[in-house]
Amino acid sequence: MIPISYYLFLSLALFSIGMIGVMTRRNIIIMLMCVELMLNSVNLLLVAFSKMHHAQNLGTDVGIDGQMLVLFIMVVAAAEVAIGLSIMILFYRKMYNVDVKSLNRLKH
Amino acid sequence: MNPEFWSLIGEKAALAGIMIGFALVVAMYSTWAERKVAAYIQDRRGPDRAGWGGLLQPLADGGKLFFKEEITPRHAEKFLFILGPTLAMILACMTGAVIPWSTGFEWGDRIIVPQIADINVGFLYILGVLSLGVYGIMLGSWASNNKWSLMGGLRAASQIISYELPMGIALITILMISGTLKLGGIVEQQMDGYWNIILQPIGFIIFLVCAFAETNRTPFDLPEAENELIGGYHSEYSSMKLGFFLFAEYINIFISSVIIATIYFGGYDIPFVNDAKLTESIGMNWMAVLHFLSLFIKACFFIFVFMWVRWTIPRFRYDQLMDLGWKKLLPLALANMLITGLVILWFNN
Amino acid sequence: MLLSLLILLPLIAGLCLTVIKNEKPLGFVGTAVSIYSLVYSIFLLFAQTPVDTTVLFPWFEIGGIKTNIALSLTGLGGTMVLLTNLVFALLFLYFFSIKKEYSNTFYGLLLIAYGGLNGVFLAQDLVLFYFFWEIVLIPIYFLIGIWGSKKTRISANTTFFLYTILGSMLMLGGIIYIGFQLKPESFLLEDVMKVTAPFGNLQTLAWLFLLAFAIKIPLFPLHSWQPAVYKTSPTPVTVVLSALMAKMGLFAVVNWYMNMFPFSCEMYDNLLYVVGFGLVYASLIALTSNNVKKIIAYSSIAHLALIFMSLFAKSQMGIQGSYFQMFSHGIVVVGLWLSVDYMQRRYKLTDIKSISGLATVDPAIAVFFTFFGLANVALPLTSSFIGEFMMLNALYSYNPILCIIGCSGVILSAAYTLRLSTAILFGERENVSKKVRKFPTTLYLIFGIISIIILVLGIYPSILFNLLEK
Amino acid sequence: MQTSFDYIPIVILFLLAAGFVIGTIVATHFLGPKRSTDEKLDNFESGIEQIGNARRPFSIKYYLVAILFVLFDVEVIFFYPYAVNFRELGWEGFAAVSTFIGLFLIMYIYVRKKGALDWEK
Amino acid sequence: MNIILTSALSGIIFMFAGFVLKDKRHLNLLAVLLFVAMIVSAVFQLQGCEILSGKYPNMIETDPYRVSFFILLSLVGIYYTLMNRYNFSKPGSKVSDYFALIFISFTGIAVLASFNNLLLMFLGIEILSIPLYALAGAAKHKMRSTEAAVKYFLMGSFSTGIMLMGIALIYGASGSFLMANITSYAFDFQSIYYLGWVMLVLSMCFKVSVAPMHFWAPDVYDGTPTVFSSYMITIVKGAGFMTFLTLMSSFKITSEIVADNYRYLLSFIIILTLILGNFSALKQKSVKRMLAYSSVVQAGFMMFALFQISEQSKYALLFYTVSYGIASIVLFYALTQVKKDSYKGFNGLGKKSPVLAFAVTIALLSLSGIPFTSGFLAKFMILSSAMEEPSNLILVVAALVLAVLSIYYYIKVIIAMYFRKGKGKSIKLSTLSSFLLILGTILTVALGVYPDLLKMLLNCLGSI
Repeated sequence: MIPISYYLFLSLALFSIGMIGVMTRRNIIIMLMCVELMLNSVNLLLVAFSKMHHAQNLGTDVGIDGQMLVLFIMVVAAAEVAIGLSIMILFYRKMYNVDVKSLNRLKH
Repeated sequence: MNPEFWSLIGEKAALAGIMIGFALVVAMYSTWAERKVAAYIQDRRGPDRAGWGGLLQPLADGGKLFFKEEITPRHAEKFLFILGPTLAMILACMTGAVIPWSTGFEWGDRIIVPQIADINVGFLYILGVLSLGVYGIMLGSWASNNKWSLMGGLRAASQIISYELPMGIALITILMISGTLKLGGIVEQQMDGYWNIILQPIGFIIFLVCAFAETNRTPFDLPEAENELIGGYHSEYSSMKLGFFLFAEYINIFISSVIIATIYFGGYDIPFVNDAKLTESIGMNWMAVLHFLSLFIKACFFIFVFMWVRWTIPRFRYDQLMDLGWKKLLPLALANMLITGLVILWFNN
Repeated sequence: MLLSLLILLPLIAGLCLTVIKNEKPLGFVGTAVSIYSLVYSIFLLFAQTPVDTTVLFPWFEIGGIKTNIALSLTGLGGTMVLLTNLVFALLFLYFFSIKKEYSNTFYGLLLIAYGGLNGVFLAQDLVLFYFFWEIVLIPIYFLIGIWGSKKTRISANTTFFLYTILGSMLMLGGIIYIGFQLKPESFLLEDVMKVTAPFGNLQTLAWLFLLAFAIKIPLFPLHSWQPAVYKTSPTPVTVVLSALMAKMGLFAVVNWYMNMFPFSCEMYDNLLYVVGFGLVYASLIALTSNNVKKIIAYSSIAHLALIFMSLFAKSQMGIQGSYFQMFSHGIVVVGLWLSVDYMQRRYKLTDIKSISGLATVDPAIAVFFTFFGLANVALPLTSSFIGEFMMLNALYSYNPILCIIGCSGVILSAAYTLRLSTAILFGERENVSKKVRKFPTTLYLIFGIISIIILVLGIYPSILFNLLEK
Repeated sequence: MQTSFDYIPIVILFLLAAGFVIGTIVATHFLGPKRSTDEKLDNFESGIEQIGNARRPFSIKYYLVAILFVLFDVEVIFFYPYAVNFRELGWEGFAAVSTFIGLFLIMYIYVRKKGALDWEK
Repeated sequence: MNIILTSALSGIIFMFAGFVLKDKRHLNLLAVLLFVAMIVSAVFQLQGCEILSGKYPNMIETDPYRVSFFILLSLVGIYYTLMNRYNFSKPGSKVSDYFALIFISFTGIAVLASFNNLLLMFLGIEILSIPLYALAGAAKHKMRSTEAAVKYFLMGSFSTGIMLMGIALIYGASGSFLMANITSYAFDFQSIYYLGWVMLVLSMCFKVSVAPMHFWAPDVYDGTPTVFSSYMITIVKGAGFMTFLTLMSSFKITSEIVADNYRYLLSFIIILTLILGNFSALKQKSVKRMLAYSSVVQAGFMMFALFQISEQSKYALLFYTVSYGIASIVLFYALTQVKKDSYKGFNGLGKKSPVLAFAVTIALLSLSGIPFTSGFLAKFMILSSAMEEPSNLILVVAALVLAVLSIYYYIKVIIAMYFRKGKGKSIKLSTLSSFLLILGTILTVALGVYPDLLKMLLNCLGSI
């Protein structure tokens, strides 16, 4: 049994990578992928926690909902990706790039 | 645990090696068979120079591919250009990992089941690896920096993902019947009762059509439609890289056939025979061989069907292809699933 | 119930006038409403039926603290209501005769401010008081912004608005603190007093309120918005500002601040010096300034500072004097502003040097203006004299230095008022046509009334003291 | 332990397959002749000079199909857990999934009516 | 469940309405009808007539407060729809789709109004925000709109990630998504628990555009087509705060130190929001952008409700949302009527369209918090709810002083409308528009004079 803290640190590390990626990268696609990384690190953590809680209360339903949330996160992530990509295509077709530096029309 | 563990590893490695080799051989001879079938259908002879009936032709082809010059176009993205066919081939080899080839046989004091990985999500594994296959094509086509390739890649991608939906839904009905995601379980359930083809004719048809689309076979071979797109996604490829694309296609055909046989035609089940009694009379190992042969014969039949169709039905237009996938198969699959659910519940209660 | 009429009548009339199109001038509505209210309030005040002098309804409830619609027409509040009605009546009368070109919106907004002012003086509930306190500001803001003098109206107006809003916001913070930290039964004055009185350390709170009121009065360091606004605003607004809105601040100090924080009277000696300094400072500016409106504005600052000082002089006489002076200053200032407005209109008076020798051309205005000027200086027989005398007296017994400051203010006041009237009325005739022009009859009436009130109160102040006693 | 062990064979298979494929690629790299010319290294464009870059924006339909796939596929994922437990859940579960399929169908009809699935328009 | 079902059905109806109804007026009418249907169903739910009640006990519950909140948001929605009825076709021609998106996001609000489970809260927030990403980019031919959509989407999904991490950590510590269990769990993993809360609070700050996570808001509200930024600023923000409040009410304060830290965190957020929002709004030249910043400021005020979550603060938040909603809708409507978004665009509006100018004035006064408008009482209530704690006095006073700054930029609009001369023809409003503007004004003033009207309305809804 791998201790929960390993999962915790792994997923926090992944999460931080994603977060830093969103904040520092300039390519919108990569930012989107970093967001996905964040979501998936959460999925990992949720599954780990769910397993942990289940192991603590064997024979009950405890811990099931963690995995349920994972499924929901996947759906939501898909929906977000769908809308995000649509927006990005819209953007790309106007600007011919996907650089956040081009997002400067609303600056004052 | 250690010695046991390593021996298990060794066993699985051997199985994997055998499977890859077997798949390659089958794929090679599929090319030969393809040409023979084509010739037969078109009232020609087909290859007949190399070896008896041209049996050595595939080896000659393979050798040719091996020794050809390797060309990487100047504008290509080198790494991805190589990664494309590599990925396609690796994934093609990996699809078969969860297929139960036959019942177990005795080897010394242990029983070996000829199935590389009996994971409890076998179904999803197949779907997942199949859909990964599109990456190889996409990467290769994009990396070539050739307009035809790109077109071919795009077509391949949207075609494969479009047909994956009805395929997935068609498979769900099987799941409802069998209640397990393990392929082994599905086969066992069919051994006791009816084959799924009887319970799920519509699902079978959907799956078959989708399998054609997923393997980019005629009538859905638009990604490589040579009179429109030259060679489609592999226009720029040569040497063994081209070979890998071709091999991958044939391996995919083989594996698809095996999967169709497994899911809808009872897998390694021998029809009209009580397996348990037969096992008692001829022993486990012989039974395994019989089972394997049964599965292989079924698979060969479907490989033949693949070729048969290729030389019978003309190629679709792209919009027709998409219409078929999205507008016909998808609702059909959904309806099939609902009705199946209803019927099963009705009879259960 | 009847009291709310004093607020509602002008408010409703004002709202109606504001939205009516400008084709027909309807200024007479304002006149009618104000005269009616005046008569009505006099009736209420002197009829002495105690039933009618308080109103109490539950209003709404926030977090268990009730607010009420509580109005009361007693004491200083009653007097101030009388003053408000009087001033507005005079104002509307004046415009009825002199200037009719203002649009209905102008009168409407003025009436809204009127209702609000009445509300401020009547409200006995802290939240209600705050409501009216703010609502006065809005119409005044629009009046200055739309009808003020071209050049400065936006900047001066913005400063004025933000300054006063800042004060209000501080007060709001205080109200919230009192209401929801100290948790009185309701926001009624008596309940609020009960809660805040026993608490020792309420200095922050007291400061919040004091700042709000000081900005409105305005007291010395916070006065900077005032002269510019007085200069910019159209005369009726200036009248309202100086005669009534400044009194709002003082009234709030008396009615709310001193009641809620009785301890605070003891700790503001230093503050009073600052205010006193402001008094002298304002007077000196008035003395050196040439702009007529500016002189009157600064004189107003000085007088109000004196009133504020004597309020904190901790003697009954000082407080009474302040009350009296609040009323009297209101009346006198109306006279001053109206006569300045008259001269401005007819003789293009802007500067102290722009015209002179007016006395020979228009003796009537000369007489009235001189009289108002003298009243402003607090000459005996005028009402201001009673007030100032009492205040200085009280200041002397409290702190002689403050008294000296106050006296210097009075002396300086005499200086600049005399300088003003001398320069305008007497001397060589300049920029004034020789033709003698007829002084309008209505103005005789208006200035006459003002003068009579000043005189009567100067001779027989008990009328007002009796009112204040109630 | 047990479940994670199930996947080790797949890793082995992957390693074998990858080894084989990479080995072959490397081998053919050395085996084949190398006589590259300028024309040979150009992209094939039906015999004429290459015009422009191939990687340009292409028809929006492909994107649309991809996005629709992502959405529908994720919905299909939800059927799998249901299908596995389908007998235990009985009629109630069926009703719930029917609702879900109903929503799925509604989206499908919407997309179809919007013309997103019409390749030629 | 009623509200979730009806709002989802409304969304679906609108998806297909576009194929049937070609006339935009009919679409508007349909929207109003569906809003009414939603309100009716919500009232039934308040009465206890609930479809499928008890089927999902661990997921949703009927919280009278939040259902009432939902009703009020729907009412504001009706007002919004009617007010903007000609504006929906401005960003593009797909009016029915816009409505569908709006109603689907209302489904999110409905979910948020009935969750008692973090899982469902997450879903609700996503259902609420995903349609908004699309709405932000609705004006496809305008680069500004696309840019807003990109920004909104990126930042929104980023905050979703943070929120999920927070939820996961809380789940890890408490072993449940149920709000009730989270409040009363065995205290094993304290650090993880509080880390999760901080992340959750941060992401909620993001969703309601409060500093330090507000940076996206001005750009997005500015770039989004005005009709939709009006929706986002009013109704969506209200729903966000409703969620925030519900969420924080299950925050477990175990010790004095935690309570202090909670207060410091909130104070920090509020002060930062007010300062950044106000000072940025001051230097804007465009009214739309100014309003965007001012919405950040208003959100800062709304945060005061979180200090002491009680009946009072809940009601205060409700009141604030309604009054702020009405005022903002009027203002954004005015933005669509004037030619330019800048202050100059408002020049002389008092002459050009007295009704509009009057309504805008009252709306601005309401936002400034001047008495006799509902905005004042909203501020009063929300600040007073935070006043239980004596040390908040400084915070309250600071907020009020900063509110003076906000008045400065609000009155700049008034100055432009009344004190400056403008060019151009007068603006003609239809009778219904004028009526609605007047209605908004009357509502603002009525709520400002007699705030118990809202309470009476709620009581009525609860006791039919």
